[in-house]
Amino acid sequence: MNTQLKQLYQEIILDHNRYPRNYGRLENPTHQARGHNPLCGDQIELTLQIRDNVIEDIRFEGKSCSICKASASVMTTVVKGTSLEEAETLFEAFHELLTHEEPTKVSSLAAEWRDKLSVFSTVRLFPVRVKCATLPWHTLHNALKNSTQVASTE
Amino acid sequence: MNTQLKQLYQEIILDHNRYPRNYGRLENPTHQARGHNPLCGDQIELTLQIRDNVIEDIRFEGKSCSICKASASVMTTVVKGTSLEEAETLFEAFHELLTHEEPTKVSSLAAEWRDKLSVFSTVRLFPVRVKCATLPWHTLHNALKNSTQVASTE
Amino acid sequence: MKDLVQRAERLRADFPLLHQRHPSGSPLIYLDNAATTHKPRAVLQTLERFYTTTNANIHRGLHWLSQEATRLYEEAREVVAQFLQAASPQEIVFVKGTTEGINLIAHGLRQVHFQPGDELLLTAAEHHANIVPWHLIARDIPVRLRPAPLRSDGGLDWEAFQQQITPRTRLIAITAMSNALGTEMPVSAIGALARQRDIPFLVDAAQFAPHKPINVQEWCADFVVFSGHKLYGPTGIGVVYMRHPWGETLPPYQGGGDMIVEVRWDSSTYAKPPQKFEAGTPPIAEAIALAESIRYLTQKVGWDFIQAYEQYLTDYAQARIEEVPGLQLFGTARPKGAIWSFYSEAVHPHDMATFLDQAGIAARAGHHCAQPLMEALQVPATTRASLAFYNLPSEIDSLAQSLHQIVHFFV
Amino acid sequence: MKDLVQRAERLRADFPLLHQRHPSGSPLIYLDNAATTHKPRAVLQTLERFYTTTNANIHRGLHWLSQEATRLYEEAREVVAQFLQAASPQEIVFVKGTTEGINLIAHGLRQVHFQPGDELLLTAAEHHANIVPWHLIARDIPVRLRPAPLRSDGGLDWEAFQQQITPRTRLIAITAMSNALGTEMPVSAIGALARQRDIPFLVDAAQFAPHKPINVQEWCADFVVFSGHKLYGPTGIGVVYMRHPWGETLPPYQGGGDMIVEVRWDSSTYAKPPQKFEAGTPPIAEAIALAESIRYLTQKVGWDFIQAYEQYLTDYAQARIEEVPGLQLFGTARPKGAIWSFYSEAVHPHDMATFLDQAGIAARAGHHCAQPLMEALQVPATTRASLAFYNLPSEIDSLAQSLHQIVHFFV
Ligand SMILES: Cc1ncc(COP(=O)(O)O)c(C=O)c1O
Ligand SMILES: Cc1ncc(COP(=O)(O)O)c(C=O)c1O
Repeated sequence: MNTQLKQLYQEIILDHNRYPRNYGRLENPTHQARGHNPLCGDQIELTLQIRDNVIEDIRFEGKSCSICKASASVMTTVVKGTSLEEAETLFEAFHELLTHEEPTKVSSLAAEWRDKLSVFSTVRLFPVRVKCATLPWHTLHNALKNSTQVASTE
Repeated sequence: MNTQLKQLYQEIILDHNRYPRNYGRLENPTHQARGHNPLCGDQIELTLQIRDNVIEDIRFEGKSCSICKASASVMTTVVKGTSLEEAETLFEAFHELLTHEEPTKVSSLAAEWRDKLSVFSTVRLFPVRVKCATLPWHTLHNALKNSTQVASTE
Repeated sequence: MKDLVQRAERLRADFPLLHQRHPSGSPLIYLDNAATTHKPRAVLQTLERFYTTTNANIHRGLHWLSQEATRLYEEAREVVAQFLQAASPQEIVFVKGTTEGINLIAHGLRQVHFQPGDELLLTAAEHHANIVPWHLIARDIPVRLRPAPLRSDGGLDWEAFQQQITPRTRLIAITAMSNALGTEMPVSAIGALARQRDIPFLVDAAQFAPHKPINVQEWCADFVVFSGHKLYGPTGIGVVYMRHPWGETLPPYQGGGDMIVEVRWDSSTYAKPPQKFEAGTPPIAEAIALAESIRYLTQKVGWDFIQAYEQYLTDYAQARIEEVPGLQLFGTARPKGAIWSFYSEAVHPHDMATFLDQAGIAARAGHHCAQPLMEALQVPATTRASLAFYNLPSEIDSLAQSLHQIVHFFV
Repeated sequence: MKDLVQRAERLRADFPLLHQRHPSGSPLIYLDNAATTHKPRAVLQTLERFYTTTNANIHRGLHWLSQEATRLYEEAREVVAQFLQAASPQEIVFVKGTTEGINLIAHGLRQVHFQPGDELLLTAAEHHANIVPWHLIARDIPVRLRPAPLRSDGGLDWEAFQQQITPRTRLIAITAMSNALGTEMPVSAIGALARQRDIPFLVDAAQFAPHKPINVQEWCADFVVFSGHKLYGPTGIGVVYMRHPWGETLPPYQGGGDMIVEVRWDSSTYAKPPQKFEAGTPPIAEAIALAESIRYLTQKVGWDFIQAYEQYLTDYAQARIEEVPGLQLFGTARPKGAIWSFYSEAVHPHDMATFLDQAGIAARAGHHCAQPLMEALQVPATTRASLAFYNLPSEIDSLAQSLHQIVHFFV
């Protein structure tokens, strides 16, 4: 098993994959959205409780690969309790982290967030897996717009 | 100008091309047919006077290349006065002459017919021109069946 | 066995791509042959030779090059006709690929065959290429797809299939070999049944063609389609076989040069098949190179070898994959082609493919353009290893070894 | 002039086919470039390199080869987008050729745009590829073709063109350069007019593309199509440019893999453009090689040279052909591309082509897939010499000399 692969599948990702946080559905969500990557079959559904501009609670559910599942799990732990604006900032930072050669946005985040998101920086070296990691965030983005559209990373 | 080309465009073909025999239309034909080679635009129209199973008169008209025109001209001189069965035999002999490597049918024809048709034997060496020479004969074939179909050598 | 393997090793020399290394340094192990196959040198040389000595447009030219190009192109049609045991080269239409081929047929049948409410009988294992074209024509003429179920071993449920034939069944359209499972369908039996009831019969032979010889007469097929790029030929070329007189019956698909007799501003008349279906400049070099790939396959490699050796590889792969703990293997029904799909609850196919890739192994993870089948199997996707006669048992060993490691890593 | 000719002589070294001899022993003189062009070594090497190092199916694979093939294929799309000055690679759809491209557009417009009785405005010089597709859709939605006449010099009659626009004109579809005459149409002027009136505008650039640079913005074009094989690229590949949001508006053309989001038995949902229009395995190697031919053309040869030298060749050919007694020359209007059509009452074009062929000269005789134009010119066919930047004045001398001999022989 080579080093890159080890970095991609580090313990923390495997851990979130095996024991996903905030897994399941909220009973009476104020917002929700489904995400789908038709190329590989990743599917995820988000349910949220938003009040006064703050994400009070969030759950995810779905069938997906470990990168997607871990990303969704980490995402829920990160955005729970944030304002919608903060969530949007996190979305952008995460997206940049995975698609730009020299991401800058993530370093201006609070340390706790930065460390959690940075776990996924190696994904950039596996271009076909980037969509796996970003699908939960795209789905969140849609949910916040209260969009009923299915998010797709294709 | 190379030898093959000289054989193809021998004097007799050029002569029939310049001074086509039986050119024009019959007033009250008993049979007629049009022929068309859409690939090169050769077009010919035959009008015939057939009585008691004999081709009493025949004329041709149309726009076509020299090989096609000469072939039509020679054909009219050959089939005028023949029975329908003889015309059919001539059609087959001519067709074989242009498409088989070792044609046999033409040699069993009467000497006068054989000589006239043999002028076209070189056409076989120019495969894309075979259709030019056979178009009049295909058209005749159709006319004899009193077919209203447009003959096509495509 | 040893003889067969040695033969395969020698044949590998014909395929330059196989001798590459993956960027990770591992030798490349290509197990994605159902997606596309590699090209023997003979095919590449044919392309090169055509472009450097004979290149010209066909049919419309009186000059030497054009005559030569036309001759080679029409010879290719004869080679394909013989490959399929067609009655005549006139029954062979060159298209871009299987997908275009089925669309061409669907388009034609929409105009002259289907009535609203008609049914198409398919199998549950169809590739999207044999599903979506029918959805597209259904916008004009609502027709209904009736998929016959598979047994749990991936073979066709023959009883259920027969029961799905109704008086409204106006086409039977099936894949001869599932691209996701490798299982073979009872094509000749279905063909006999279709002919008995006068139902046109279409066979998607995209996966079957590289593995077993086709006989369209035995199949009683009205239409057969396959792709060049899956048959060791170039991309951009495929074949539609249309049994006479379907070529006369179906209207032209695309309009343009070479498929017409006469064009006026207000209407056109159309050429006879196959020209009628080949509008514009066709993939000339590709058709000629496809003929060479067929020659290579049937003359140099030979069906006897392909069938014997691929059978061996299929069995060998099954045994080795079954040893991996927790892997579910799909499509164990026989006869089958050298394709294996598997799934582990513990490892998503996507993760598996990434791991395999890093070990130099090109396998495919996904729905394999067969989403309805994935749904029937109740998996989001599978990992698929699809073999060719140039694969080696040692490559299967590498696959198995990697699978062991991956499963171990995730569990 | 001498510099230009020397440059052309050097460039000929890139084209292996040009150095052949005709079976008669004469050097080959290829003047049938409007039918298809030859391929520079760089393009052949790209094909070879792809098949021996990167061959794989695209989009659906997680493994290295598939990623690489996908990258090259999508890069090719970017190269084409830039070549046409398109706003985005998403506006570029790969097809089999110009003919398929126009059929794709016609099929889409039939479903979402045309009403019975609508009119299409064309020019009298259209290739069958821009006539017959409209006849085919007219079976479902009767639309009427209105060809605008040419002046006697082969240029568009601009007054008449404008007058033919009516409130029922729902598409303007024109060739940018006549393949039979070489004359250029005032594309930008027509485009401006079309945009003013909100009429979609389609340009058939099959002949224009190899001779002059295209700017779809200046043209105000909604659709532009061209073929790879006429642009020094391989057969089996062509391009449709679709201005945004036409890609969203038009329905998919063919159904199959890679153009879907979700497939169920009773319906499917479709991907975004351009994938929506690229069902099944596309001509992968061909698209990548087409990008190389564009690089070769624009970077190694260069538009400055092509335009200057071809202008020179065009003038030179006109002068030499005009010297031949009794030859009627068509399409003298400027601007024009390096294509000459001529006709002699004394020598049928078919005979002429045979004579030329025996002198090693590949020219084309026939209707050039433009039967309505031949009718307008009142000739059964013409002989056409179509030049490329690799042709030489000495080759035109040989042509003229042969023409003298032929006319002499027949008169
Ligand atoms: C102006 C024009 N349009 C369309 C075509 C058709 O191109 P293709 O045969 O590559 O589809 C051609 C070439 O034959 C052409 O010259
Ligand atoms: C069974 C089957 N049918 C159809 C296709 C489509 O072939 P293509 O993509 O070459 O059009 C494939 C391959 O993807 C296949 O496996």
